[in-house]
Amino acid sequence: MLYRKAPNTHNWYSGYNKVINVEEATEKPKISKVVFVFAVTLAVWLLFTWPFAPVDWATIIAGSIISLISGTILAGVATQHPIKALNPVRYFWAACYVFALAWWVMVANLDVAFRVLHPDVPINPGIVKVKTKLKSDSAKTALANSITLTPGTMTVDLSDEGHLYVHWINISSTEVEEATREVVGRFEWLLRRIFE
Amino acid sequence: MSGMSPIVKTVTRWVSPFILAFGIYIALTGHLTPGGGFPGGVIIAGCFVLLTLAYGKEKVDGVFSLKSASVTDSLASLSFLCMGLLGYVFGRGFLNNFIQSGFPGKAFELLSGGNMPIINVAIGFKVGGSLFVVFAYLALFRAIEEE
Amino acid sequence: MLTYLLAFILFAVGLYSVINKRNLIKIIMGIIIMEHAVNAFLILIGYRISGKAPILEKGTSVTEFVNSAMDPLPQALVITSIVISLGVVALMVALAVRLYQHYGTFDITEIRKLRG
Amino acid sequence: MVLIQIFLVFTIIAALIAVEAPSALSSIISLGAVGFGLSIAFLWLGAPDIAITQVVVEILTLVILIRATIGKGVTEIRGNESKTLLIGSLILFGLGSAFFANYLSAFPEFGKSAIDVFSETPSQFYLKFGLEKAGGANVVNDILLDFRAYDTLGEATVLFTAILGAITLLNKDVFFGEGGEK
Repeated sequence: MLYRKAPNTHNWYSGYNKVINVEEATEKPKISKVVFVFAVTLAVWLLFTWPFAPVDWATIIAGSIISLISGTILAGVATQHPIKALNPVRYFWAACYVFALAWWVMVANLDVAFRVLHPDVPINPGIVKVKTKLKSDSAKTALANSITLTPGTMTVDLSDEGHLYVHWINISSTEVEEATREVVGRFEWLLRRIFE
Repeated sequence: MSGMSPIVKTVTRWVSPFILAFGIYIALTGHLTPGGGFPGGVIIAGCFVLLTLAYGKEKVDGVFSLKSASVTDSLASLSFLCMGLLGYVFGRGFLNNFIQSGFPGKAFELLSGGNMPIINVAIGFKVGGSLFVVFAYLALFRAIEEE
Repeated sequence: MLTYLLAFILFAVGLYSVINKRNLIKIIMGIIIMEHAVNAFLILIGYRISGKAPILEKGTSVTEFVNSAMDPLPQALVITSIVISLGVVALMVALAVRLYQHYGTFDITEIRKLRG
Repeated sequence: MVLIQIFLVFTIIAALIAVEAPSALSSIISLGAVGFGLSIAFLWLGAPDIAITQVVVEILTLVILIRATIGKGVTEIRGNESKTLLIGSLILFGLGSAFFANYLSAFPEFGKSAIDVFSETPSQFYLKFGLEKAGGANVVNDILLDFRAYDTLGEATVLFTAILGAITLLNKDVFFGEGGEK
């Protein structure tokens, strides 16, 4: 029976409006969110147009208009807590984090290179489950990306209960607590100061 | 379509305003640097397509609904036509570059090119709006099919 | 001459897919490949050895620019053609999806058998 | 020049894989390889505008094709059309190649465009007076929006019509009332 009757579609366009999650869709972006997105986008715009004249008012005004469009359309999606970005302490910890991450990546690089070049190839790969105390999505994303950026470990999945599944080149323990201390511990305390 | 994992959602959230601004930048400075209305418009559409893929269409509908995409498309086409018709008003002819021949800007700057930047941005919004509409309809059709 | 022939071979691959395949999606892909081949051929016509992109930079004189820039006319035509091809691909995909909904398959021989 | 030929050979191989691959997803990804290889070739051919457009359009084409085909019974379809159609198309293809070879001899050799061969061409006019009359440094955009703006208007119309057709196909029932399938 190859012929199939079309599903009942006669009112799916009109029905579509009812499907919308009203709570999320009708949420108006607050003015602080708009201002934050406007400022960041304007800064990036000035980086785009760097090769133009040092003070070119036409470019700056056009950039302001474009940032305003971008802010009013996307402020509801782009940011959640813009007030946090005003705290200068967070930027200090973020700068610290960049250097710390560079150091850890270098150490992990040397470790993986040692394992690859060793004649016995002492690896013990597998996937471990680790736990994180971080709450916000931004912090979890930064944590997962930092783990992936470090050679030897790679985030595979992120569950809703705050568990990460990490592929690790040399498993020292399959216990959740033990693995958490080894993989997550060094990133977590800095990320909490930056994002939460 | 409930969306993807929180990592994809968060990264999409962070980069989406820059993609939109970059699309308009590509369209606006098309007369000075490589680019123009067509690639800029496709980048604008790509921003909302990315949001649709990451978040599902319900969330995007509160940001940039199908109706506002159609309105953007039509308004951009109309403004392109109006720029053409204004040529008659200035006594030159349809789609004449009347701004450039009337008050030429300094070369290699944003305000040079007469009405080229305006038409470029109009084409950008037109292409972006219409491509997003067609993608949203495809996604909608698929969601209905899956029910 | 060899470079023109390569673009022609690319066109032939797309034509083979359109004529010889039974899958609707493969046919759409053949049309996309043919569009790519035609675009590449038009750009190859406008190519000049050791030429530059047709974008004027500060400080170059116009006569120097005319002697060194690529042919801008095929590029302007192709940039239009690419975006139109995207619209046409969207139309074809919509048609294919509708046919799938109606007949339950992408196979054109089956679709041909089941009229109505 | 050799670099351009290498990229074209790469696109031909990718196109063959795209046509012959059994799985729908892998053939669509190979189609993406065709487009991206061509966009790099465009960059070497001195056409950055087209390279940008090609990359962006290719991404959207892939997204549309994957959304439309994934989860449907595409992979089961094997085999080709009938033999008579293939033979007839081969004959037509031979005729077409003969015509192409005939016209190819009339082309200027590769690496010389019409600007080098003829003394007065439209391209020379555009290159010479682009900055002066239209005001933009990018001559391709000067042609698109000033000298040949009617082309762009027609293009917008064609795009509008194609999108309108797609939308009408996708929700036929809204336009034709209930039971549009009959």
